[in-house]
Amino acid sequence: MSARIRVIGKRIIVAIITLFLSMVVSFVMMRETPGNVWQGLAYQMAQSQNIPLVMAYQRLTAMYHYNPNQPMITAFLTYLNGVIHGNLGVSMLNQNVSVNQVIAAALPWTLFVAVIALGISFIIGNWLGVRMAWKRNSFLDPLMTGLSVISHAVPSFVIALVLIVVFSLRLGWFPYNGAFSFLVQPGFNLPFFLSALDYACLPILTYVLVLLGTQAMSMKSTSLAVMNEDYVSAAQARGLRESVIVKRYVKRIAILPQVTGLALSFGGILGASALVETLFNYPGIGQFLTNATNTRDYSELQGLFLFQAVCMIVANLIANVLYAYLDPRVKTEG
Amino acid sequence: MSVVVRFFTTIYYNKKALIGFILVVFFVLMALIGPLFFHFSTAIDYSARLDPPSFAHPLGTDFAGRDTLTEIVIGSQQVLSVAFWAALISLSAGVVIGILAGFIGGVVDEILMIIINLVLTIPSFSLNLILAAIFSVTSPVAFGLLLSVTAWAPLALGVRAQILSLRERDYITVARLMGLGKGYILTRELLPNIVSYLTINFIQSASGAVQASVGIMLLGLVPYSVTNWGQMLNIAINQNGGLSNPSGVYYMLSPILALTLFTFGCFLFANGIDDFFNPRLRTS
Amino acid sequence: MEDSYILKIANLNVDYVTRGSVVHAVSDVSLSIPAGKLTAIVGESGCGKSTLTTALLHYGMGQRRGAILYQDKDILKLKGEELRKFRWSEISMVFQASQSALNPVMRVGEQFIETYREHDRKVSKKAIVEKASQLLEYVRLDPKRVLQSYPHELSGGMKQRVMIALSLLLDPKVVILDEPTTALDVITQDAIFDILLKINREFNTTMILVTHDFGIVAKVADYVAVMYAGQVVEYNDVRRVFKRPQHPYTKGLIESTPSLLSNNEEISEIDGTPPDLRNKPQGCVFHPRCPIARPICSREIPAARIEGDGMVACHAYGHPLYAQESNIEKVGG
Amino acid sequence: MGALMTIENVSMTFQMKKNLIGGPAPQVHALSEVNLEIPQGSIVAVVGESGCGKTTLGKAIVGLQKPTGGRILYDGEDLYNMSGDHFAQYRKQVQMVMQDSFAALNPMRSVGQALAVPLQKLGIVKGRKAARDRVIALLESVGLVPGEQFLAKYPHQLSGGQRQRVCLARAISLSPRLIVADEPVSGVDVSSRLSILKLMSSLNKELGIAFVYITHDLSTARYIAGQGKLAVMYLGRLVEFGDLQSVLDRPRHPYLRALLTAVPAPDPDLARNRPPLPLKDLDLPDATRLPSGCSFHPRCPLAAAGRCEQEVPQLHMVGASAVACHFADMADIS
Repeated sequence: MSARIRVIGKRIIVAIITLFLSMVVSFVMMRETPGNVWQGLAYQMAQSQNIPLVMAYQRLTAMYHYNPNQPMITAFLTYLNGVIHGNLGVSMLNQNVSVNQVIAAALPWTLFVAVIALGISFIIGNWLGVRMAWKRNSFLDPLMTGLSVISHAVPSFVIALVLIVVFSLRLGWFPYNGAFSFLVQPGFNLPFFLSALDYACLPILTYVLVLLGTQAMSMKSTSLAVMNEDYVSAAQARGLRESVIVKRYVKRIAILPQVTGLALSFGGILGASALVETLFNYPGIGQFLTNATNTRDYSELQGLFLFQAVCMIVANLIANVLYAYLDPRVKTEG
Repeated sequence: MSVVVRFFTTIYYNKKALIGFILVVFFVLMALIGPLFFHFSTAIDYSARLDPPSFAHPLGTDFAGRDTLTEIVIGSQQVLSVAFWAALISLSAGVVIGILAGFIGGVVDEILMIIINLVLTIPSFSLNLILAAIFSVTSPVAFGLLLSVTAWAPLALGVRAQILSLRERDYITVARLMGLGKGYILTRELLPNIVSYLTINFIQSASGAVQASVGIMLLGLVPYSVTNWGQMLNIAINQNGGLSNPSGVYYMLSPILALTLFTFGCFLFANGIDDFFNPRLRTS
Repeated sequence: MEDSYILKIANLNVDYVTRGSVVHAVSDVSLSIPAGKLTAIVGESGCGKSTLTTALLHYGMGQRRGAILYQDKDILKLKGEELRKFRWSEISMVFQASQSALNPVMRVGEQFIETYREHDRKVSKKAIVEKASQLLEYVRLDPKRVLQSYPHELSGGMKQRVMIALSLLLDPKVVILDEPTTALDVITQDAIFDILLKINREFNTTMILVTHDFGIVAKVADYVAVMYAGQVVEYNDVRRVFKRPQHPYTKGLIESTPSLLSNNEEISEIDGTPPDLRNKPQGCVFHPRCPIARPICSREIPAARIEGDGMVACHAYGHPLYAQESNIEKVGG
Repeated sequence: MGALMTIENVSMTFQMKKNLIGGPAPQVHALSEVNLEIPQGSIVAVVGESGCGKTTLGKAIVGLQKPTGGRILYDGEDLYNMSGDHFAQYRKQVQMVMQDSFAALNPMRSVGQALAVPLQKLGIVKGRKAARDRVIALLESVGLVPGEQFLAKYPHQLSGGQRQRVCLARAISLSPRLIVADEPVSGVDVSSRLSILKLMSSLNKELGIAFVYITHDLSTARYIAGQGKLAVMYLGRLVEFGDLQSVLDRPRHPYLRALLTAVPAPDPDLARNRPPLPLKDLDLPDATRLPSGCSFHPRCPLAAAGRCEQEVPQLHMVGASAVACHFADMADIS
């Protein structure tokens, strides 16, 4: 068996363990926290509808299949069984909507924005980073340093707010409320696609501003480190063209740690999405999460949270597998 | 040269760190002694609502005609104390767990690493949101604790990595060979080498906690407190049409400015402080 | 000797500018390298010997002044494509850290092909592989295995031999050997120098060896240049340098080398440490450590004087007091 | 003079890390059945190529790594089976000096701190003033004069030779009986190497401290251990041991002969007229797959079919020294 496959296999096992533990966490968080969510709900119901507590519990059981007397282990196994079969439960607010449907509706929007933003900042950021390392003291340096300060020091929601005020409200260049214009017909048609792109511009720009500077600066520093390596000066001495050295020596090697960083960046977008999507009123996972939190829709919360965790795990896994394939030095230990 | 003098010399020669230091000190002072000079009054004066900056109200007024500057100053106390507690708790937890994992090693390390990796994969802002909603925290300590639930993990990972690499250094081996105990090695040989890392991370954690706490407040998930910067933003955006109403823009801008200046100061200060701890960079 | 010098270095200066201070890594070096011979440049770490060799290929950092004449061309005046094509095809190099001089994410074979193609686009891959295989066999490696390997899959000694084969790929006239065996064991080192000497003889390749080890110099060099604090203090035929070193630094270095063959009773070290290259001493750079320093040494920079085919830069050279004073020092030490 | 330390049949086997998914875990035999005696106040030079186990042996002697087989006796007492008190004594009496003097000193602590604090901590001197005076005396005794000038210096402000002197001062500050010096001069400037060797030699003569000098360089070994012992190691085994003078005068083991041939002599005439390397193969075998029998047999010009690849040669007295070779007597003839 090749060493690379062993490394990847190890990663997959770790991912599965993490996945299981996240399920435990998300389950325990909702059910076993002090001031139990269900308890609170029952009290609320009893009070508002003026019914005895016991009856409130009965209604809860009927509505959400929640049974307070069920031992935790049994309840967890039921939950686990549901999750394994792809059933994340039903929204507490709207009995007709399953959490799966919510995710199915929200995910494309989040992914649409996240993938484009990640792609732009990864490609441009790395390109700029290598350039800055190779051609020292160019005009890019202060610009990218400024951008990286912004991404470190300015919270994503501030960036989002500024973009909304400037580009949408004052200049009127981009729309910001929603994911597409109500004038177009959703579906596979060009107007819809263009409108979606139009509405996605500002959210994407927000994420790019958050990611680009950091990406460029970290690429710059790894590139500088690579350029100090002997093989780069040796390549110069061998009379290789500058473009070849930059492409096959500096970029090819400096990009390796950036690939693992991709998962981190994706996590950053996911984390920021609750705020950014809410501000843009963009119907992605983040906005639904915020809404569910606001309305205390616990089953939807649980489902969305678990789904985000799965996304993170998968992103990490992909980054690690990609790394194992890109770096021939991955040989024995991962 | 005494430590204090050396600190100020280093800061003086590093202009970015100096700006950062001044900003951070400015906000800390605002939080500590500001409330002595500014008194928040609940009196409502709708005739003066959402005024632009003037001599009487340097930052303008809020939706109820109250002085925005006063709200920012009073609010800084809450924002900064949440940040302080969050940074303190997550750093302490990170240091203890990181040192346990790195210094003891073996099974302890393996178990702790599984936990750390798990926490690292949890989408932390979402978790913070949910916890804030479930627990309805009110005190700064509780809020800080809530924000630390995941924030300790990267710190622990960093501390562990530092300890692991330091542990293999020859000078640690020599100290062991001289029969100097674990306590000596930890306090005299290891800690001086990670103080710089810890300080930088304390500042960065505080900055991160401010961003997260204001973000949560912005979504309106923590009990109402009209002076909190995040709550101010929430009101500005959701209730006063701060986005669409031109006169609301000053009210919205004030907390944004305060927040950004503080995090910006933290960033500059944290980046420059390494010079102070590194003996190679000491000016003789 | 007729005009058989392949390289003529004239008044070469190399400075590095770092945060507000200037490091004079090489100062006013003039040196001629005889064709087809092996010339060793000896000195301690930080004496500028590696800086000198990077100047010969005119790559990397440093501000260079002076001239390096190679077949009537001044290397330091080459630019752009001309300079790039010059590197490796005329002068190539075996690096100090050949362990890390190969691209870690490219197979060895690709690196041979890449190097050749960058200088000559028309040659077929097959022809390059054939040539590379010949060279690898010459350095006692299995071409089939090595060409398919990534650098990390080879041992240190093997990588070093790969590097030697790579350095010969374009049939250069000069090969620079920059501490080619520092990280290797004595036995491997010996074997590698046997290979290098064979190449030197059979291909008539001029070699410039940079080292700090006088033992290796004695074994392989034809000529020796001794460097101290960025300057060449002595240059001569290897036997002359060993039998009758003229510069007190050369003498000190040879005397401080423990030997397996003698009782080492007479050996002694040189006191003090090499100077800070940002802040060199006035006069002769060696005078603070020199056992026979006189007042003039701290005032005037000694001129290079001819000694046989070579040169020495010392005030004491040819001075009647020199022999006496060095004897006194020996009794005292 | 009695034995200060006796190394009996010491073996050290490292199990390479196992992967989660199968794969055989290779073993590395860093040391195999090493027997060695270190007389009081003597100098023993341990010589061999990288990977021969000399550093592992040094680590076992100073008590850093417990051997997987055999015993190490210190004053007749088993090192890894000592009472706490005795072990604390041993910790003070056996010290180590390492190759990289920069790594051996804490970059954050000045010379004064690095030396004085342990003295106080271990109760060797009482009070700051006394510690300071002692440190100054120690620094001057290793040739760092005047000592006061070095107290406030940080490691990066010293030259390699000076740092190694500080390390020696720290080692002798506990009045040890044995110092293990692992390649102490390979990181030092050529012109200063001799002075460090001289310093160790004078510490040996004046203070009676025994030295184990670990090196790959036979010439320096000869310089420092002229009156002492020489131990030659190959692939984890001791192949020749005896008084340095007599071992070098009449080398018996074919490996040592090859090594001696390879050492360059600082004399052009001698260096050019030496015989070719008496070796069949240049490259060392893989450490995880050692050859059977005598591990030197694939490279040995004397190896005889049948015996050398089957039978491990034991160390036995041939003339004045102990040699592990089936044909040690015949080696004279070749």
